[in-house]
Amino acid sequence: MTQSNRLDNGGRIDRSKPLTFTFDGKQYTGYQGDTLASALVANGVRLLGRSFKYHRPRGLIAAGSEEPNALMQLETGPYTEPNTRATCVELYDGLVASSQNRWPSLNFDVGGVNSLVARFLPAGFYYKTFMWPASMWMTYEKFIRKAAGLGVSPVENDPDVYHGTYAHCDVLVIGAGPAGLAAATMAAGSGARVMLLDEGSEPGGSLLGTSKNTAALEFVKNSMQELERNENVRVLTRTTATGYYDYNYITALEKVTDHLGPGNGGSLPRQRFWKIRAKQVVIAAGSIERPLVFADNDRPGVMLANAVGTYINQYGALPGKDIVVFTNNDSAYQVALDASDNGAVVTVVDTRSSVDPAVKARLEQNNIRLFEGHAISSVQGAKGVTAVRIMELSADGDSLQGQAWEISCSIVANSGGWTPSCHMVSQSGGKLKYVDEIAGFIPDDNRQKKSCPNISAGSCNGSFDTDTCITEGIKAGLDAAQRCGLSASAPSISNLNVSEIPLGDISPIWLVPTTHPVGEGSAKHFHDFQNDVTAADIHLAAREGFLSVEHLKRYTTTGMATDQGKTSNLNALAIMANIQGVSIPEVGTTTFRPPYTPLTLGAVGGQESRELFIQERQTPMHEWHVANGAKFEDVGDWKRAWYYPKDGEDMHSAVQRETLAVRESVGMLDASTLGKIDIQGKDALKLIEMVYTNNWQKLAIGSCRYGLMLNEHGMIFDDGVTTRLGENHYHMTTTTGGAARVMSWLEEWLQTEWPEWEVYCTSVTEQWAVMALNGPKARELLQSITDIDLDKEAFPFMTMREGTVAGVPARVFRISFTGEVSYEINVPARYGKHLIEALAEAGKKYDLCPYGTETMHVLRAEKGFIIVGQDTDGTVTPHDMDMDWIVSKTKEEYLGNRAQERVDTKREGRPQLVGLLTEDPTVVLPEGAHIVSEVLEAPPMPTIGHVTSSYMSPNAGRSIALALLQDGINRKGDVVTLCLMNGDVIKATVSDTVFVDVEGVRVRG
Amino acid sequence: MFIVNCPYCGDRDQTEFSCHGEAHIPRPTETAKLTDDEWGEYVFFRSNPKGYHRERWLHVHGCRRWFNALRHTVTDEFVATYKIEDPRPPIPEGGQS
Amino acid sequence: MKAYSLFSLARNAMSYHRNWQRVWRSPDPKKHYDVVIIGGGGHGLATAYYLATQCGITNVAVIEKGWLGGGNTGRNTTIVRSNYLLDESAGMYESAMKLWEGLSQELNYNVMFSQRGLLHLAHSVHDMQEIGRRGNAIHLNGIDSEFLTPEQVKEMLPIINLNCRYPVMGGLLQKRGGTARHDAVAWGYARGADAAGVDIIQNCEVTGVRVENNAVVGVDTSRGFIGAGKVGSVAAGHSSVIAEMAGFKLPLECYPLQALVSEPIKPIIDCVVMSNGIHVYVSQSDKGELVVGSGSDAYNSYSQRGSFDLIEHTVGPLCELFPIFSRLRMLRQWAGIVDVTVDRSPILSKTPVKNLYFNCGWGTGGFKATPGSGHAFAHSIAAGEMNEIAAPFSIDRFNSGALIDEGAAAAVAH
Amino acid sequence: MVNPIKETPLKITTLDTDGFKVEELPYINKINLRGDFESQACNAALTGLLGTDDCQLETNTYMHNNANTLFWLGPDERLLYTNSDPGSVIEKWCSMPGTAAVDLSDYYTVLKLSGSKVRDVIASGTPFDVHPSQFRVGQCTQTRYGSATVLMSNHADTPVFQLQVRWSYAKYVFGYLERVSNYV
Ligand SMILES: Cc1cc2nc3c(=O)[nH]c(=O)nc-3n(C[C@H](O)[C@H](O)[C@H](O)COP(=O)(O)OP(=O)(O)OC[C@H]3O[C@@H](n4cnc5c(N)ncnc54)[C@H](O)[C@@H]3O)c2cc1C
Ligand SMILES: NC(=O)c1ccc[n+]([C@@H]2O[C@H](COP(=O)([O-])OP(=O)(O)OC[C@H]3O[C@@H](n4cnc5c(N)ncnc54)[C@H](O)[C@@H]3O)[C@@H](O)[C@H]2O)c1
Ligand SMILES: Cc1cc2nc3c(=O)[nH]c(=O)nc-3n(C[C@H](O)[C@H](O)[C@H](O)COP(=O)(O)O)c2cc1C
Ligand SMILES: [Zn+2]
Repeated sequence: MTQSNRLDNGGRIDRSKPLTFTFDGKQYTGYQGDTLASALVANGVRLLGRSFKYHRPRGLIAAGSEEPNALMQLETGPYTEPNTRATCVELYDGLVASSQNRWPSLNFDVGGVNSLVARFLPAGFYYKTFMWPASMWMTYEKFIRKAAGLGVSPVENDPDVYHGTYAHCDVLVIGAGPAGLAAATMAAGSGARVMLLDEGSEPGGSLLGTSKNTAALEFVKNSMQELERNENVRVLTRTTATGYYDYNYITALEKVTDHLGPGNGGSLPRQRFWKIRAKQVVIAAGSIERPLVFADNDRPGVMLANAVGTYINQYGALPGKDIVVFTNNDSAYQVALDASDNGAVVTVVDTRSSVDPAVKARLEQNNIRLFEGHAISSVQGAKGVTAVRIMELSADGDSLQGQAWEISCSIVANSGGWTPSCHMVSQSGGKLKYVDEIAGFIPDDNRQKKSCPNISAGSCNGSFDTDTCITEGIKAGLDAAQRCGLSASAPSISNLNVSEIPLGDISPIWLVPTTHPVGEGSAKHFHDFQNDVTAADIHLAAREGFLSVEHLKRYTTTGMATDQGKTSNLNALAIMANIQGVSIPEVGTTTFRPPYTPLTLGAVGGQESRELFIQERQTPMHEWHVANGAKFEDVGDWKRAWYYPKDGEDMHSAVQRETLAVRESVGMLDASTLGKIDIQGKDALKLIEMVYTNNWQKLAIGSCRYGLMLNEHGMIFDDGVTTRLGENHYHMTTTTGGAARVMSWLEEWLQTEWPEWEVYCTSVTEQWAVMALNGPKARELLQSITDIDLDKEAFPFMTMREGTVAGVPARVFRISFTGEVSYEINVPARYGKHLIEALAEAGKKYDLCPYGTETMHVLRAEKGFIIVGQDTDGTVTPHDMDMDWIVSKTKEEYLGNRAQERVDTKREGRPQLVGLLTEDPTVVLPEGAHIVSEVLEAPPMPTIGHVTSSYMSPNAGRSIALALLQDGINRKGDVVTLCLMNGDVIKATVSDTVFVDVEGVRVRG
Repeated sequence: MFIVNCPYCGDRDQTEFSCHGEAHIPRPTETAKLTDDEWGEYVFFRSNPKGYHRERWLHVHGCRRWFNALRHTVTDEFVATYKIEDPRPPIPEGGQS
Repeated sequence: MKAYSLFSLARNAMSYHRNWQRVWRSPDPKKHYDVVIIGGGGHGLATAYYLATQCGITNVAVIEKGWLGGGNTGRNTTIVRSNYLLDESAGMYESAMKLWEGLSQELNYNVMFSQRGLLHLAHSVHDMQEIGRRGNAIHLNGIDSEFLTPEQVKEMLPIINLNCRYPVMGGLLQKRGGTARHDAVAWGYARGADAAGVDIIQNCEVTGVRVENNAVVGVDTSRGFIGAGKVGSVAAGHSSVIAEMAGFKLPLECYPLQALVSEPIKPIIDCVVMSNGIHVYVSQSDKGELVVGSGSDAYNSYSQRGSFDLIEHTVGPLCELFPIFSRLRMLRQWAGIVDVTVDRSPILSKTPVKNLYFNCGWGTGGFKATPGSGHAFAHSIAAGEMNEIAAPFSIDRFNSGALIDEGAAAAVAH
Repeated sequence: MVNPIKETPLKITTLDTDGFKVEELPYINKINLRGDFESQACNAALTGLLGTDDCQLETNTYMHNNANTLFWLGPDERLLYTNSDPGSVIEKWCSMPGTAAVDLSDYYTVLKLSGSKVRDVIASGTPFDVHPSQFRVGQCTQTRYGSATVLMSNHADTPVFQLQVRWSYAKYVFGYLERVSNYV
């Protein structure tokens, strides 16, 4: 396959390295150094896609990341990627691309009928219709959704990996064109740590696309050599600065291996996401050429002038042999010359009535025809330009006159001027100002925060000739370094004299008239190509009162496509300004938001994925649980053993077995995850008295006590046992999920409210591995491996002893969450595994049964012990829990005290914790089931409470439940009714909350 | 993404910190004497200014110290950070709150 | 008001759309209105609409400091549901849901209310208990709710990764839940209110609340003083600022809440997914973008921008739950200023100042309430007393302790 | 007494690749010390423990002498690595008024990172700047690595860093280091 539009010489492609690729199933060849777009240009392919709404045929517009049209579905299977801009895809061998948003084929697209009814589909038409009958919307919507969208999502998991990293520098330079290169070299020369980022595959920016560019390339090479020599410099190509956040925090996406093709990256990540903190930022992001808005300006072959130049000069591909250059400024003249030098027949149509004679003279040398004061009135050729008609512009530019001339051509290279890339400045919070000389916005109040200013240099600052760009870059680099306290002297750089014609006198023409009033002929004037928004839509929006630029954007969707209006925004504002008869800055811009170009989700979130997605915390005994067949439950970040099914057991039978075993012989539970806090200092007691509801004054050294913590709303927020270890020394335990919260709670009060108190809190959660032994045989078992005297007089309930267990130092707490004789054995974490193994070994004689959290829940429910977060929910007071016994009547202050006295917290009839016994003892109520005050035919039914915990209790020999029931304590003995979701109605008796060993003798046994 | 100046550790990335709302709201003493309204005021009602705000931060991934900050809630810019026991730095010229 | 219809669309096409009317007028403010509503968001406009169409008060102005709908109404993730746990919330949100169900027709404006189903995921035993309770409560409140097994979840959402870090253990589905087109809601109410005689005054900032003898008499604005018999403040993120003008504090604080959209793609996800366990809130708009809710920063801010760290911690979980999204791209991120109360429930209330009413505190989840809130607030303002639906949401609850704490009860956002 | 097991519950302990090496440091006693470190008494007590004259630490630095290392954790908080018996250290320390001490020997896993890639691997997980000009030998800091709080210290220009982390996060941090070391 020959590359029909490839030039024999020139460009930065490597003609010795041909690459094959396919587009819509057809094979083509390009070269190393091509983009997918330039390779398609070289092959003369103009029709590349269908538009979003009208399904109009579309081709390339640009050569850079501003491309609105040429969106491709790249690759297939797990590597597929929708909406890829062909201009940003570097060609690799075997690349597979297809067009999007068309069916059945690009050439024949059924959706193209939209184009025929386009008249009925003005901006926002969907707000005005599809309303009848109401029930039909969901059906209409299905079709609308199918028709909308662009490419398709992959449906297989992404095989690639991503890397994210932080970076720091003194000076960050965004853009490696002449301005950026100059800035970076200057800053680096001053000794600054410098980072230089550029989207392109190589540094140089616009210089790469200029003609006769030896001097320019020399400049790029020299600058790069200097930068590469400097170890304080990091140059990142293929790297787009995507976001500019507070305090000079800049994010950037580096495409590390995309250009190698899928699966060819070796061990390297596909992309890398940079999070950069810079002391100073120099923005040298260049500018983007603006299309002219004229009739049917979306036909394939209508391109930005500068893109045509870039394809010729950088890629050695001539987009077409007959080119009409359509412009309102001088910069496109260079493109005309370059095209003509490369063998194209070129005609220039300039909207200005008189063009600078010096510029004109250069055209004459090349025999290029020039039409001054003319404009394109129509474009011929639906799937590709075949000709244009031009007419004379009236003096006011508002209408066309005279006779139409037809010029046949395959390419229209148009330029409406240049828009400085102010995205980064604007994202940083900087203000913009409108400058008539360039008909565009440039940075104004050029600073983010007082403390983190940034500097714009080069064409993003509105300077459109290379030598000025370099001068500005030098100054910006030196200034930035200086603000970091570094300095160097400016070098003398001789002018590059790059072959280019600067903007000249631009005469803005925001909407090129046609023979019909806008919106009334068959022609369409597009300003936003990707979202198919036309000048007529702006007129409609204005007519209907969507005058604010933000309304305009949202009503017409202009600027909301994947290009975010890089080529269209200013045109839209200007057209709106004209309609309203106000200036462009009065209309104002919409808000620039990150990212600058769309950002791969995997790159942002991909590093902390899979096993690095939220740490999985395991106890020191984890391996033992695994080896013994445990199923695990997620509690906070922790993996806790949930139950230990034996062969063929389901959860229910395992839990029933474990629950019985604990009360019959002995069971062991890994309790290492409970939060533990060491509290010391002479005011430690004061703190404890403040954070718990009960009295702690009389707690003896070596004794333990249960406590409830309230927040200042008076609601229970954690509970646990605290033990007095010494005169001013306590060991507090918290719930597993509450550990960090409680620690922070204590510190907050201590540091902010009572800084003069002498109390030190230290988390010791991971210092200790904890096994809880529970059951009638617990004492005997433990005694067989400890030197602590476990005699019940010597070591009574609610005390702690130190000694050794299984030969290792241990603190043993005689506390119980099961109502059985129970020991919580704490050993330094490194002995955790040893401890569980020793217990298992010694336990063989005693039918020791390992049990998990589920059994623990049943056991505690049998005793009516609450679980904070299950039986309470953050709206529950101690009184609601029927726990008045734990609330001190004598303490003057503790956290949450006052709140309990409020009108509503004191009111009668609040939900209170009770037991529920179903009429049929085999029926286990679903947790969350509600108690109704009255059974009605169908909901709604008034409810008076709900089940918080519910289990089959083998020890009670029946089902048991805990519930929060309005005025529950007074209702004990009543029969209440529960209505389940499936319609079942269940009766249950309100009972006490203790179901087993009501007298509580076992625990002291 | 702010840089927060921990009065102990110096400038650090925002993600090392957590913010805990308005500062300088002392817990009332003798709470039993307060009316429900006074108590509600203390627990729930906040000045929430559009402008300068004094607030509490915690260097949670660092020295675990709480400290106060004076920050503008429109520009999000910090004016100062200061230790709990330090005097309040003044609101910049022309500012209010 | 000229009605919209397929016919009118066709007729206007014939005249090249030259004859469409203004959707709302831009009148100069009058000297005095019976009711002035501060804030031209969805709630404020809905309030004005119902005042004019149902309460017989048409001498109403909506004062908006910027462009209408530009506050949180224009920047939310559009999730609509009514499956709330507590009776008070269920009352409010279900009344809204019923209005949503006929809203496009009522307003003659397609708000694209799409009842595509809303699925809450449960990732732990605790989550299962939470949805268990909520599912039952909702059901008995006469609101639709269904439990799904992980298999049923997979059937609805074939692209989900059930075995993510916190495996999906079940789901709670509200079939009537879904999304609506946020902008259309503001525009539709504005058009309706305007047609009923309400003056919508944009680019006019309220700078003071004038109080005489402890009663409100009007507002100072950037366009001068506007007298009012009654004033309703519906200023969302700026409610504390308005309250300060009137001399009191509110029990709320403002935080940035962020969201993002992906590039548009063909339909890939057909319901709204909410996972509180791993923090994923996602749906796909009719235009094709994935609309993704992020988190709120913990610092007070009126900047309408948040910290990037939250975006990372939104995208990470999204890719954990839906690994196939990893190669898709994020198109735009933004933030709103959400006014969050301690109990995460709104405030609809009389205030210490006579004839001054507040509707605020909707925080991260008030879009779904727009019609219900406007309806209840309009009737309450007209009556001078909060109506049955609004009454529980009074400011007094923060003193009495009668909080409506959905958050504490279930730790559910949005 | 069983043999004191000199290891933390971290199971995977080494990674040795081109340019990046992670080893778990041998078990050492770790004691959290609280008090007024400006005071004579504290300084004297530390001098006794460490065998160096002046034990005043600059913010975010550590000092090392004989097998002892003292890290700055906060204005009133230090962490001591020592082979001395924790019980007697704590007892001695707490005999001074206004102090506290807690044995955290088992609380942490300490990873030693070395090799040319170290700084890049660390930069992949922490927003703290570890450039040699910003974080020198002798400095330490608490910061985050991924979502874990770590105590990081710089021990040699070669470079050698230490990362101390609660052991329940050690596997996660180790996995993180391992993953990103492939990418830098
Ligand atoms: C990112 C994000 C995602 C969300 N997602 C959801 C969701 O999925 N579902 C859901 O139900 N809710 C969601 N919400 C919440 C929802 O957006 C809000 O609760 C709701 O839109 C509030 O509407 P409003 O009309 O009260 O406020 P707004 O729309 O904010 O309107 C308030 C108006 O008051 C104006 N105003 C303020 N001060 C003055 C003044 N001094 N003078 C004049 N005018 C003034 C403002 O300019 C603004 O237009 C989300 C919010 C955000 C930010
Ligand atoms: N003839 C004219 O009228 C005219 C008009 C405009 C520009 N120019 C020429 O263009 C050149 C402008 O020089 P310059 O240095 O200002 O700009 P440049 O266009 O040469 O370089 C800007 C660079 O920034 C990169 N970039 C932009 N945004 C980025 C981002 N977010 N992240 C990473 N990289 C990003 C681009 O890829 C590009 O390489 C000069 O040579 C000038 O003469 C000429
Ligand atoms: C539901 C929803 C969908 C959106 N879809 C898009 C979109 O497709 N393209 C786009 O550019 N912005 C989209 N946005 C974001 C808006 O452009 C804008 O960022 C947001 O309304 C906040 O306004 P601001 O960025 O001007 O502050 C969407 C916003 C919402 C709320
Ligand atoms: Zn600190």
